[in-house]
Order: sequence, then structure tokens, then C-alpha cells
Amino acid sequence: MDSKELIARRVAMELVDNTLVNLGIGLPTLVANYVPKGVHVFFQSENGIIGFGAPPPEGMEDEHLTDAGGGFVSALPGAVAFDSAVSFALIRGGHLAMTVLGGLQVDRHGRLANWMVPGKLVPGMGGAMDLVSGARRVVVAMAHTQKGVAKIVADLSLPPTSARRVSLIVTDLAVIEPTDGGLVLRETAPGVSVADVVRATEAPLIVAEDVRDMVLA
Amino acid sequence: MDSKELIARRVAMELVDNTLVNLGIGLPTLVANYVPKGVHVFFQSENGIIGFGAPPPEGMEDEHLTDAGGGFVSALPGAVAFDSAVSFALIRGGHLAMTVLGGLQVDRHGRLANWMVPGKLVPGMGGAMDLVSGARRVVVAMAHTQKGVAKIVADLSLPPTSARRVSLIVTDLAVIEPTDGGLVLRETAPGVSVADVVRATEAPLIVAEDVRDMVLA
Amino acid sequence: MRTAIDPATAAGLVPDGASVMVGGFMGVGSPHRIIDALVARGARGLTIIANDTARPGVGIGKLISAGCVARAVVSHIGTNPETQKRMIAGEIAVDLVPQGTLAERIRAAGAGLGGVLTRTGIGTLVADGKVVLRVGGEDFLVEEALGADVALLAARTADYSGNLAYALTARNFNPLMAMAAKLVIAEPDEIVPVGVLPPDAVHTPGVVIHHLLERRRHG
Amino acid sequence: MRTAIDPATAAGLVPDGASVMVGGFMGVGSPHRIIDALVARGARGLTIIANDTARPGVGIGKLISAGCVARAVVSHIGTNPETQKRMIAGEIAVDLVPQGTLAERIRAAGAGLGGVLTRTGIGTLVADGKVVLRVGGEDFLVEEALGADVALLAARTADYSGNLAYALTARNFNPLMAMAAKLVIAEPDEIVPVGVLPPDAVHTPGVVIHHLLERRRHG
Repeated sequence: MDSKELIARRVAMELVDNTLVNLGIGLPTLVANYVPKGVHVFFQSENGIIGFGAPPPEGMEDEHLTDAGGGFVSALPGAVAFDSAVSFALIRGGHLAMTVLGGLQVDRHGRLANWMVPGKLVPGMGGAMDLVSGARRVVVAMAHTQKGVAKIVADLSLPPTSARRVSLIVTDLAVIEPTDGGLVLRETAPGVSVADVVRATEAPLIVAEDVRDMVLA
Repeated sequence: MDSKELIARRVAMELVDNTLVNLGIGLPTLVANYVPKGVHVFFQSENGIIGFGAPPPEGMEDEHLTDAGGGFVSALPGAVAFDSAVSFALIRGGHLAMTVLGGLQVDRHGRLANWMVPGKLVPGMGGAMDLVSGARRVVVAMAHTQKGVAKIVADLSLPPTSARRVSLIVTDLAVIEPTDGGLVLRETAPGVSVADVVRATEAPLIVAEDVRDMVLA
Repeated sequence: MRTAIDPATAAGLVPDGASVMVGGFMGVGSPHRIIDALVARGARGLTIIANDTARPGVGIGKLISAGCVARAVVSHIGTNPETQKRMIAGEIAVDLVPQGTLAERIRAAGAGLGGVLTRTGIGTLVADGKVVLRVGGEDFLVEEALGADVALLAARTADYSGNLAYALTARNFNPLMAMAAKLVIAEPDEIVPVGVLPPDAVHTPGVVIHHLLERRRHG
Repeated sequence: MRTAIDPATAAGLVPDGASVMVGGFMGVGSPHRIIDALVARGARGLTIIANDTARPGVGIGKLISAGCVARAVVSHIGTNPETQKRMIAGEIAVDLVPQGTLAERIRAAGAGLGGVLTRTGIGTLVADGKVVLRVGGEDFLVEEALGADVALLAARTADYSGNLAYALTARNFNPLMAMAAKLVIAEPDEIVPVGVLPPDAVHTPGVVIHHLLERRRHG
């Protein structure tokens, strides 16, 4: 199992039956492959649909039906289409139970940066600021480090996506929960020690009394 | 011809082809009966439809299709239904070419009062404040006096519906246009003299150089 | 999937003293069976948020006449003399809100907005005590979001997952209220299997609906 | 009734230097034939208001590559390296707006609102220079209405009177932009007689549409 699958399978354990969920582009999209048995979630794509499905059979693609990345998808029975104002009303109005987003950095307060690297890369925030400000739960799914550099940092060096604290950070090494007191290490990945996680993390970590092994979907 | 028909037929001359028009409850509703030949207007009912028509044949009524007064109507080919936010987006967003409303008073600045009589009658503003603030043209259709008391007054004694100046006042005696300089008497009804109008009006009137006879649809 | 509940159960989910949005415009598009059940259970002290109080004996008018309502936040009461009478007697407080502002305030609550800026009401009693902001050289009233504990809706069609489609002028405030309350109960004319409503025909996504009223049972 | 115009006529109605809303999300739901005609006529200095600039060679990406655009007001440009390159070269100014805020600002312009209050952007670069209002004990950014000179839309179906229905995720910003510009041109996949679209299936009332693009002609 590669680290992306590991992260996706751990995040999938956070899915709650009968709720609305948004998955960001990239790694977070993989979460849809590991929905636990007996759990039914409604996946929203912010370009305007709830209930999209896997890409259609070749030749069946509809130019009016894509995901937020512009890739062809299908629609499941019961799917609903809507405009961008309704889509973000769902996201910002407290109707979205959970969003899963990639991250460039998370700081000791649990604030996320994931929309630009000044002077280098300015892709824009797309829907990320709305998702982080509006979803009931915000789960960051990302590699713990990039090229050996910690992404969970004491202070953001990149512009924040929102002033709001995210709900959970899931990486290839650990599950970390931002709290009022700071970042709490809750779980470690298979074969990873608490010391490994602390070493790979720049921000101070509070080690939970009962650090568990990651449970994967 | 009674005075209501007179007012309605004069207001109908203000209708412009291919535009969106809202008619208030009561007298203004009659305007729909006198749309000039060759003019096609789209009538909006603020409860959520453009393109409603006359009451349906008996037994054909649909409990889901009424006008803003709750009376059964029909829908013309090309009719569109929408929710109350869209309905008032049309009204307030500059999409409504004209609204025709009843009035209790209009003052020398052309400000309308038509939603309450303190201590006596508090029906509420319904959509009137939105219509007066939002329509591109606001036409007030009302009797010139009530029980001999002038309704076009120097200063409102009733709470205004909007700070905005209305576009035109059509009564059973005259057509009066509020301008920067004051209320201008433009037209008189058949058999009515300028002196008659001035006598029945409390607000100062500027008599246009070319006061004309009302032209009726 | 949603579960279908009967009218008495629905009425039981609306606590006395709750703020309750009720869809409908002069009773058209109102959840009539739930309203009857609220009257039957003797609900008290409700704050009703709606376009109007209809007429005596019709829709929300029944709640007024039955003494269920302590406060009404509406755009007009002119069609219901009973509301006027109870207001004058001090039994019901009435907050009058311009209809377009009412729609936007409810929409704002459902969309996670703190409020909207509107021209409507500037220079009138409606502006009393409100913040005025200047944007682009023009004054706008700040009108705050208006949410509720419960929303009671009517719809033409629901599917098993709660997706709703409305008919003609019975749509009115229903889709706005569907997004703006903590608990949302919809009373559809018919309930169809998932997949029967095409994605573009759905006006309210089922994910915001908590309960459907069960279909009407015959004799 | 609306008249149907050809793509060159449509492009001729969009003056150089105009602010132009363009429907679409990564090119899905964009008015492709009008975009091609704008490129063909060599439009210059446009301010494009849209969700994104798609990819090079796709939708709005064609306007970027052809040098038609002086400014882009969008939620992201990450999918179009050409936009990034021209921004760095100082050829295109880019205003980044959170996607939900962009939708609400456009909707506000179409609905006659001065703006909306939103949580999105609080504590970020987006808040720079903006008014913050406290409502219900919470801070909200005031985000002002955003209108345009022209809106160019795509739709699935139009009827002769301009009523529009969209399909699936090709709807996106189109219905919002339909309300928010002084001149609105829609490019439908098909045009049907009045009465073919049921009233509840119409997503944009024809009264706000000025022109329809004529149907595609074969051979």
C-alpha cells in the first residue's frame, strides 16, 4: 500500500453515514474508493452536483457532466444539479458535514495554508477558502513532509486559507487533532513510532496518553 | 367608463413592448385588460411566476397556481416559475421595467405612502417597498382624492414606502409627473380642467405648457 | 434515504416556543397536514416566519386562530383580520419585513451569509436602528440573516432521499427555508423512488431535508 | 420573442475594453462559439469575470492565449499555465476571488444588492482593505456586488422567448451571470418553440436575455 492509499483509507474512516461530503482535487479524491461498508455518503462536487459517480463507459461521456477538475464523471440515481451560488450555499451554510483537502502547511493552531506560494505558484484559492470556512468538519489529507521538510509547522510561512482551525490532519505518518491546547498526536501509521512523528513535525505536538495505531477502511 | 377603467386604460399606454411588468393587487390588476395592440408585455406576479394568464375554466384550477392575491390564474405558453428570492432579484435587480401600484398618498417630492395608516390599518408592505425601490419605472394608479380629501399632498402624513421618487401618477383626474422641480401636471382626464386638478391637489403643481388630454388604450 | 413520518410525529418535533419557518404564499405551497397536526397538538408560543398569515381558516391562518403563535415575522397581515385583531390585543407580536428582504434574509441564513445590503427600506421605518453602508456612492441597509429552529415545507414531489421539486407558484419561500433551519420537514404531494426525478428537475437537494411526511392514506 | 444572431454579430456586440462575464467551469458550460468569434474578431482589453481560465486551447483559455484579456477576475488560474505566464509578464492582471464569494458577488449584482456579508476570507489576504462587520457576535467581510457590461452564457435549451434550461454541471455560473450584466447573450445547444419548456424546468427567465445565438448550421 502506498502512502496515498494509506491516507485515503484512514480518512475514509471519518465518513459518517447519510451526510454530505466534499473531496478536494488530487489525493482527497481517492477517499471515494474506500467508503466503509454500510456507510452511504453524498459526494458533492463544487461545480454543481451531488451524487456524481465514476467516469462513464467510453463513448458515453456527456460534455455537460464533469467534476471540479473538468474530468468526465457519471451521475448516480438521485443526483441533483445546481448552480454555483447554491453549491456554495451548501458549503458555507453548514450543510456540508465534511470536506477533505490537501495542504501545503498546517500550523500549531491548526490553521491551513494551501492556496499559494508567494512569488512562485499562484493557482488561486478556487473553493478552498469557502470549504475551510464553511464545512462542519475540515480534514487535511497530506504527506507529513515534503522532500524532508516538515509541513506541520510552528508558524505558517505561507498565506493562510482561513483563520479557522481545521478538525483533523491525516498524513502518511500520523493522525493529529488540533485542539484549544495545541496539536494532539492521536494515531501513528503502521510501523511508525511516536518519536518518528515528533521528529518529522516542526510544530510542538502533545502526545495523547493512548496513541493508537491507525485504523484503515 | 368608470374611473377605475379610465385609470387602467391610461396606465396601459405606458406599457412598453417586450418588457417585464408587475401589477399590484386591486386597481393596477385591471391594466392587464387594456394592453395596446402590438404590445407584448411579460406580467410578473411576485409570488413566483412570469406569464400568468386569466383564471382557468371552472374545474381546471390548480392549487399550485395563483396570483399574489391567492386567486387562481392560468399560465401562458412560455411561462416561468421561480422562488421568492429570484422573484425579488428580478424586481430589485433592475430587470422589472415597470410596476403599477396603488397609493394612499404621494407628496410634492413624488414619494409614495401605501403600506400603513398608523394606529388604524397595518396591513404590511408585502412587496411594495421592494417594487418602489427596485423597478425601473414606478407608476402610481389611484383615485385623485378619497372622500374629498386630497391624496397628492405637500408632505406625507403617512410613513413613506420608499425614499425614491415615483415615475408617474395616474389618477381619475390627471397624469402628473414628479420631477426635480416638483410635480408637473401633464394631462387631464376627459371633461376635467386644469383648475379642477389644482383644486383637488394639496401639493403645489407645476402646470406644463402643453397640458394634453389623456390618451387611453 | 429519509424516513417518512406521520403528521402527529412531525408536529411533535416542533417544540412550543420554537421559531418555525412555514412555506407558502397566501396558503399556496403551505404544508397543510402538518399545520393541522400542530393545531391538533395545541402548539403554543411559536414564532412563525413566513410570507404572510393567509386568511382565517387557511394555512398559517389556522395557527393564528388556534392561538399557536406568539410572534409573526411576515411581509403582510392585511389578508387576515384575525392576525390584526390579535396584534392590537397584544396577543401576537408582528414584525413586518419587506417581502424581498425577507426572502434574502432567509436565503442568507441558509447560505452561511451574515446578511445582505439592500436599497429596500432606506428612508422608511424599516431602516430604524439598522446599519447603513455606503457602497459605490449609494446607501444600503444591512439586513441580517434570519434562520429558524424548524422549517415546515410543502413540495409537489419528493423522492426517497428527500430531493424536492415544487410546482408553479407553490414554490415561493419553500426552497429558501429548506436551507435555513436546524430541522427541516417536507410535506410532498407525492413520494417517488430515487432516480425518478431528473437531476436538473430537483429544486431542493435531499441532503438538507431531515424528514418527509408520509403519503396521505385513504380510508 | 428574441432574435437569433450569428457568432460574428455576437462578438461585435462586445466592445474592446468591456467587462465580460463568461459562464463555465473549466470550459464546461462555456459559450464556445461566441468565444471563437471573439478570438476571430481580435477583441482586446477585456476584463473577464469567470470561475477560471480553463486550459490553453479550451474555452476562456482561448481568449487568454489570443491576447484578448487585460484582466481576469477568477477563483483560480492553476489549470492554465498561459494565464500564469502572462500574469508574471505583466500582460494580464489577475484578481483572485474565493469561488463562493465570486458566486455571491455576481448574484448580488443581479439581485440589486449592494453586497453580502461572508465569513470566507476573514483572516486572509482576501480581507485586505475590506470592511468587516460584526453580526451576532461574529465577524463578516463585506463583499460588494460585481456586475458587468456583457454576459456570455451557454445553455442546454432555449425557447424563442429566451427562457433557458441548463444541463447538469454545465449550469454553474450561467444563471447568476444571466442576471448581472447590461447585455446578455446566450448560446444554447438547441432552440425550441415557446411552450416546449415547462415553467418549472426553466432555470433563467427569458426576460433577462437580450440575444440568442442562432443554431449551428450544417454544411
